[in-house]
Amino acid sequence: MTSVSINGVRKSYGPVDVIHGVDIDIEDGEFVVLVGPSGCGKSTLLRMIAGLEEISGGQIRIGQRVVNDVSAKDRDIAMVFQSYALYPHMTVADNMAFSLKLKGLDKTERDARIAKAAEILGLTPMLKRFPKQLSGGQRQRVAMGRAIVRNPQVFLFDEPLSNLDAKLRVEMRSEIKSLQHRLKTTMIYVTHDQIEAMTMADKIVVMRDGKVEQADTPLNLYDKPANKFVAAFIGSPSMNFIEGSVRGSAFVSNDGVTLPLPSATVVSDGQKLTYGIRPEHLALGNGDGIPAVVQLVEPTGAETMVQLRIGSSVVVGVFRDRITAKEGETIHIVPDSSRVHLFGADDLRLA
Amino acid sequence: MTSVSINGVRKSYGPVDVIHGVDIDIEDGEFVVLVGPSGCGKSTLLRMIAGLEEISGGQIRIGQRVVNDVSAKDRDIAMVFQSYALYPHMTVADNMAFSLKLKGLDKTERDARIAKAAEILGLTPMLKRFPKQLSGGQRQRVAMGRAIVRNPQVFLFDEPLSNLDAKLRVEMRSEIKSLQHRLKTTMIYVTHDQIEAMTMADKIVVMRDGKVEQADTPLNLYDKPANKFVAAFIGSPSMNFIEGSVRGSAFVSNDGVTLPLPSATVVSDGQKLTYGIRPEHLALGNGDGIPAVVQLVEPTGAETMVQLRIGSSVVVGVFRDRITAKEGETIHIVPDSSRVHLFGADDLRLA
Amino acid sequence: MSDPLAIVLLLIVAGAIGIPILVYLALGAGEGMLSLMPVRAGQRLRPWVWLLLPIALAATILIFPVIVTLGTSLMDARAASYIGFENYAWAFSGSMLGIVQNNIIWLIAFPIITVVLALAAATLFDKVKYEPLAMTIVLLPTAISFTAGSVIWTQMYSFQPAGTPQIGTFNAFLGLFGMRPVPWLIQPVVNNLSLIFIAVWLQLGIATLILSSAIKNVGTEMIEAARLDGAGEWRVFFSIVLPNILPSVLVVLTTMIIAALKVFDIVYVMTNGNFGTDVIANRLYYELFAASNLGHASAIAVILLFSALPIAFINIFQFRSEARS
Amino acid sequence: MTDATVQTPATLATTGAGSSQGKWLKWLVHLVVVLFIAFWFMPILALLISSFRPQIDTASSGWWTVFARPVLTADNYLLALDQLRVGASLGTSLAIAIPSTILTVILSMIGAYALVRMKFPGRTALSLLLVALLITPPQITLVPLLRLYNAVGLSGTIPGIWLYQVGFTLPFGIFLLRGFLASIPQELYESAYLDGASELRTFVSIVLPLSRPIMASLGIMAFLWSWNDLLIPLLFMGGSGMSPPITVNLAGLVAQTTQGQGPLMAATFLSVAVPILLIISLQRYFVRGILGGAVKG
Amino acid sequence: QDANQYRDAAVAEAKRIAEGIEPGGYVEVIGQNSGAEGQTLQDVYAAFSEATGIEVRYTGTQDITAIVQSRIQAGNPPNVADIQLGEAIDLAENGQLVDLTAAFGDELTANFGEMLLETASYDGKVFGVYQGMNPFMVWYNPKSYTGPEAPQDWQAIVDWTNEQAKAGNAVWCAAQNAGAGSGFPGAQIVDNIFLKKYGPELYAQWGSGELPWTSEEVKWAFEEFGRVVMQDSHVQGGVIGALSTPISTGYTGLVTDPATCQISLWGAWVPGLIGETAVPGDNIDFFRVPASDPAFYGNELFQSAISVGFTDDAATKAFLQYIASTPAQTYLASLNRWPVANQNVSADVYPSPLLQKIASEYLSGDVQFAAGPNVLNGAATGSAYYKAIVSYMQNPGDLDNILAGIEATTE
Ligand SMILES: Nc1ncnc2c1ncn2[C@@H]1O[C@H](COP(=O)(O)OP(=O)(O)OP(=O)(O)O)[C@@H](O)[C@H]1O
Ligand SMILES: Nc1ncnc2c1ncn2[C@@H]1O[C@H](COP(=O)(O)OP(=O)(O)OP(=O)(O)O)[C@@H](O)[C@H]1O
Ligand SMILES: [Mg+2]
Ligand SMILES: [Mg+2]
Repeated sequence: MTSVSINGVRKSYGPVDVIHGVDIDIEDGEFVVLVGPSGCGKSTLLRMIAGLEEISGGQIRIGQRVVNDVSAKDRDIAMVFQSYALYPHMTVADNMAFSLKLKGLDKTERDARIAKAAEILGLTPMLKRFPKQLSGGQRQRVAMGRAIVRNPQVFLFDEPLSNLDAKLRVEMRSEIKSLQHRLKTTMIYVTHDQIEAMTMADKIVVMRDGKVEQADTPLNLYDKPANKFVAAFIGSPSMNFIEGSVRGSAFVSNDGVTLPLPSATVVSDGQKLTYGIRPEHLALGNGDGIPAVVQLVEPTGAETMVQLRIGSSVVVGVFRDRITAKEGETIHIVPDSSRVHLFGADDLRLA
Repeated sequence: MTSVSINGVRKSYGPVDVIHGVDIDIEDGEFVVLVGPSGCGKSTLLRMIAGLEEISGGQIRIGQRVVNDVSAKDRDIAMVFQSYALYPHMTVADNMAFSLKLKGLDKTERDARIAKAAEILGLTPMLKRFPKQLSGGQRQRVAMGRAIVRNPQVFLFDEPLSNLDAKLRVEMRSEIKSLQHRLKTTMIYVTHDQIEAMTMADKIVVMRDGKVEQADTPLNLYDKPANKFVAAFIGSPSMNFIEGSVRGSAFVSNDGVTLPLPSATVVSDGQKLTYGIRPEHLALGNGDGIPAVVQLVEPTGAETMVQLRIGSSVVVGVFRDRITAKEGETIHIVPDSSRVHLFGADDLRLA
Repeated sequence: MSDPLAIVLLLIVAGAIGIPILVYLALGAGEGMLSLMPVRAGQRLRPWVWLLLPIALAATILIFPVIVTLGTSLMDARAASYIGFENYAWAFSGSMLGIVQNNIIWLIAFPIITVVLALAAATLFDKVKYEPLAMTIVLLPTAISFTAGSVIWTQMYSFQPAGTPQIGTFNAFLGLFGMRPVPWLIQPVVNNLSLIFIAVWLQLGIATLILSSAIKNVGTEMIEAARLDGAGEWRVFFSIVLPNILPSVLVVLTTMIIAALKVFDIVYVMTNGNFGTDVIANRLYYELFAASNLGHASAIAVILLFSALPIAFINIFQFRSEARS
Repeated sequence: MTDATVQTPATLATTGAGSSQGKWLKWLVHLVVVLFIAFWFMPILALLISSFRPQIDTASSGWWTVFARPVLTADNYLLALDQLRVGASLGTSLAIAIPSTILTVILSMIGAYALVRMKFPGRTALSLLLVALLITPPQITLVPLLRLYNAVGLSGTIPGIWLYQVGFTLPFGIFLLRGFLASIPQELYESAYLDGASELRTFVSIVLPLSRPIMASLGIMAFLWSWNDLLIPLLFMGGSGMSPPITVNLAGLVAQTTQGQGPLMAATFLSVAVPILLIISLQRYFVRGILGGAVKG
Repeated sequence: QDANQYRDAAVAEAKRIAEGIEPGGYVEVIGQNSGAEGQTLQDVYAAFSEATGIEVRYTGTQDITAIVQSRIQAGNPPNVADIQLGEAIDLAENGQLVDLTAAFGDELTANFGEMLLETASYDGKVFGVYQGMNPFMVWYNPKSYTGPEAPQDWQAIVDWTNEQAKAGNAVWCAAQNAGAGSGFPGAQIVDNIFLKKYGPELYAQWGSGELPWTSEEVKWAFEEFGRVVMQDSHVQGGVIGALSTPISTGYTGLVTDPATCQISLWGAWVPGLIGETAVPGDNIDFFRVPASDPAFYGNELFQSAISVGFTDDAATKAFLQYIASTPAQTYLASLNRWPVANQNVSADVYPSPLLQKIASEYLSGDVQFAAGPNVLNGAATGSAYYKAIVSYMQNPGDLDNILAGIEATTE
């Protein structure tokens, strides 16, 4: 009923094309996360779905209805703006109450819903304040609250948690998920947080320069990125790429380092390839493995990120262990060959 | 020379006290990261350092000089605002050029610096645009650019990367670090990103409700959090806490689950304690270990977060492995007893 | 011809470029001086450095005459001897009362009509592509001098008895529907409203201009958020746009209330207060220039000044609340 | 020019209001606007048409009859051009109005900026006084100021008129601008300070450009008031060798008894030409959302 | 060519008058005439400047009262102003005007009629001179006029008016709407009615305040105005129409085809108001105002501003002397604007036959000018008078109150 389907949608600002034909199908009750580099058109796409931006080409359907010509207020969509867009002349409570008043809900019902949302968002002591009197994260939570008090057909979230601390973010994440379980509302969610994307999404859509690069379940994206761009984009730190070619059953990088290939690869000898291995799939070897020169060690507490030079390529490894090696020392690493990705000259992943 | 020292600084907005006496000492060239829950007063503190907010009490010194009465423009501080605060009537290039013009730099020098910053920030194609024609992340990068083209005594960053994607953020992070290495400028940096905090900081200051809870190096904070709050705040997902008491050489939770204690703990039998263990320090047991009921499995690609019930407590574990267990199944986990934290009834960490 | 032209050019250059540069330099010098002082002292003095010129100018052009007027309001017709509050006693008696009544009609009708129309115009114009044209047209009356305005409106309101061809536009229009012509400027009540309408015609442009620039400054995203919240155009206007431009509405309202209090030209030129349309400022003019009674005129002026105080206080509330938030 | 064209945003109504109901509404808006401006323009149209009609027709039939029987003549314009002495009078008018306008805008900005941005004891009192001064009837200022001007030798000079007009409009100007300045996000001032801008520099580089729409409004108003002011130039120019301003000549045409009103109407249109040019040329400053993209919140 | 000759004479006269006065400097003159009329005056003044080297800075404005009053109060009056006689008398009373007696010598008596001189003097001292001089008359359109030919008896007009009214023709054009001056045409009709019923003495007493506004005589004049002119069936547009019609277009009805009225009693400027459609002798002509009392048929009232000097300096006096002189006024007459006041100007000088006719009928022969409220009222009373006309037209029944109201302003 409230599926959203986007067909060949394009958008240009004057001469600048920012969306070049996007197709996405979102099922009723699905949780879709949009990711992509800054400026790739995520907010623009959300705004077009919401009806705030004229569609330069293509079609957007919500449920059965083509909504290209339906005005924003009739689409029954709640959106959290990246820039919050709070009503500065209303208190926090009034900001949240506004849409409810318009729906004609009575005061008791409104107050109950607002109290509930404020509770979830930790805004209860601030209900009487004006947006100006809030911190950045508090404002963002008000923007969030304004959306969740409603009961819309579709939720659009544009980086709704970007200004929250990690702890709060984890809480909010599970609140949003439980909201979605409860209401079964279709949600489209833009985020830059990998964990958010991976844990919340039913489907992640990876965009780049106004085009969809891949749309799939989180784990499929992680495990089988369609191309180098997606492979690099999903996962942080990014996947390491090493250029080289196949020599027999192993991969030899351009500067002569030999790396293991997954067992069941169908590649022809001599083929030019890009070898991709995620930082978390490098293990420390006990003397064996590939020698790598330590360039930078960054402990994050739980893990340690190490920048290494293998031949002339720089790769990053993330290890659970505390690395004590200093800059310039050589350590040995072992790539998990079952987790290696290979990309052809056209950047596409080899099946 | 450009050390910053904050002594007993307080701030109230009318009747609302938001900073209740903060002391922080920042050495020349130090990189200090401020973290704390949303609304704890980080932005306010930065604004006081910058001279934008009247100081209700206490003293701020930059270098040798008490700056309580020095106006913002004479402090030679660059700040990236949480809300960007771009000049809407200037192009991106002009936004960055403004401070340089005020310094009297000539056009060639200005253009060079702007080109450099734009290059780093990926803004080169947008130099001629106005802020309203940019995406959220692009705006944030302009705000960043405005700060880095200058060569101030102190940098203040208020969540400068919150709207950037993971990949870009990693790049920016290393740019900021190399900037700091090059310029040796004192930097105070607010972030909600744990990795950012851990990898960039010389010192992390954890704030809560307008007070400093702990200030130490990243690893010390991670390894030896002064209290439960800091322990929970640093690290994501948060540390797991289980209430219970000491029985002999082991810890027994309130609902009777026995957990191992670190070898060299000085606790008295029967003492009421909180047992803290980080999610990443739980390992899967091969049949042995503590039985735990799976409640929720969230794969993030690199790792899998699992919500588990041990007795009546809910704990989270983060495992490198893909967990295939379904909700309701029981698995066995092994806490790394060398990484266990114990907190007394006063929430302070036991030495 | 070249000589006066040179003078004109010189004056324009001196006034429009020279003086602003001097003002800038003076401010710069002031700021320079402030920067030599201790910060606190500088901060205390700074407002006065900035306000020096505006205050000096207002003091000379407005405050000084007002003080003189306060004095002469206690003196006789020729400002020769002190007579206490006699002029005020006169002002609150007899013929002045009917006049005050008219001002009250102005005071109620004029600001309300103007603000409502201006809000409507500013909002609607904002939605059409030919806004510049529309704006120019509502501003045109302001550009037409009053003298010419009187000619126009005499034409519009012109009246011929029923049965004869009407030259006046409004009466001719009424005639189309078989209605009797109305002596717009003569029939009591109607005539006050007719005069008020002229004032609305003249001032609407300015009110619309102010409100329009305020409306344009209301954040687009905030309005979009309201639309998503399900607000229709009316609701967006009343709940989002209006509260956000309230300061400007207050500015317009205040300006119009004050204009209603001191309305003069229209009444003077159109009816000179005949047919029961007299207003305070017209009486002031009469006392000052026709009757040469400086005392009476000054008393009227002082009463006008005091009548503006409540409006001033309302504005202060607004300023305060702006400062707070 | 460039920035205005780049910034021209979609008008609000066009976004997303495309449903059949929306279309209907859109047409309604057009209808209302067109009817409204037609009605507002009608008196001027009447004047315009009358200015091309012979006096005898104007006196005996309504202006609209021209559509049925178009008898038009440019005589009125020839007469008016002859009598207005457009050249010299226009010069005087401009010499009065241009500096008055610019000075009014600048000094109002300075005053408003200080009142909005600086906190000092007496601020409230000053604001109160400001509004109260708005009501000062111009008539009572004439004699005291003439005296003052005589004493200091300003009478009969154009700068004296600037002084008067600027001083008289200043309270309104400050009053109008302060509301706008209060709406500029605080953070913009702050980033300017941090960038090392002095108060003055912030004012010039940030506040002035951001206030362009409202300054243009004030400018238009100040110009129109100055342009149409009769009494002040007449009174304060006394004895000056310059031609009277064009509007004084224009007003004179109404009074004269030998030509009827035709030339007056023609002259009106001639004298409105300059203000219209001004209004049109300042229109481009009226853009939506000058503050757009500045801050989030 | 003729004009040049008159101009030369004026220049010569100015030279003569200004002998011994140093050239340079200027005389500031504020007058009521602007536009083409102001230009005409300035042409005459230019001759003075040419001869003497003294610049004349002339400004014409409707706001003259406010300006002159303000500048006097501010102690900065212009050198010369053309103001209403009543106002001038008030100023003379206050000693603010320059005494011109000595400057003029007996030239004045030679140039101006007795009445004019008398009104321009206060306390035996001459304080001003007249330039233009407008008498009043009954205007009609020879093509459509159906009334008695140049009647001398007011009653003839009254009877004819009534007769025409019965036939459904309103014969009068009497528009009164002149904005701030609304009602003044009516006031001048009342003045005419009064003068031609009660004679110049009583008329002068009325003007000087000796005869109260509440007197029977004044009341009668108002009522006669109401009876004869301001009846819905007598005046074009009815009373309300007359009140709302602007004077600038209100007299065109005389010459339109078909004409909408037949006569109007007003000043010499009526053809000018009508504009170029009025062709003197063809569709517009006049006869003198008939009298209720035949004894006073020869008395006429006039309308004129008076030029007064505020500064006691040679240039000012020379200028005033110049504008009063016969050559200057002859030159002014030759410019064909309006009748001039100097009685030595020959009627032939006027190019227009209409002005010639006015000049010869009024400025020579048996006409005696009389001064009453029309010229003697001060600003306050004058303004009250005009307003009273308007009120009376609306509420004829309220006449006593209305007259008492004017009387109150004379104190
Ligand atoms: N004008 C004000 N009046 C009252 N309280 C205010 C005002 N401005 C801020 N506060 C409160 O001060 C506290 C500190 O705000 P601050 O902006 O410093 O928080 P923060 O640590 O930066 O939070 P965030 O991470 O959400 O940006 C908040 O609780 C906020 O609500
Ligand atoms: N008014 C405009 N004129 C021209 N280009 C614009 C305009 N608005 C946005 N853009 C461009 O469109 C592109 C897409 O913007 P959008 O806001 O959708 O990006 P985004 O994916 O949301 O990025 P972010 O993650 O940084 O918020 C950007 O490159 C931006 O610069
Ligand atoms: Mg975005
Ligand atoms: Mg903050």
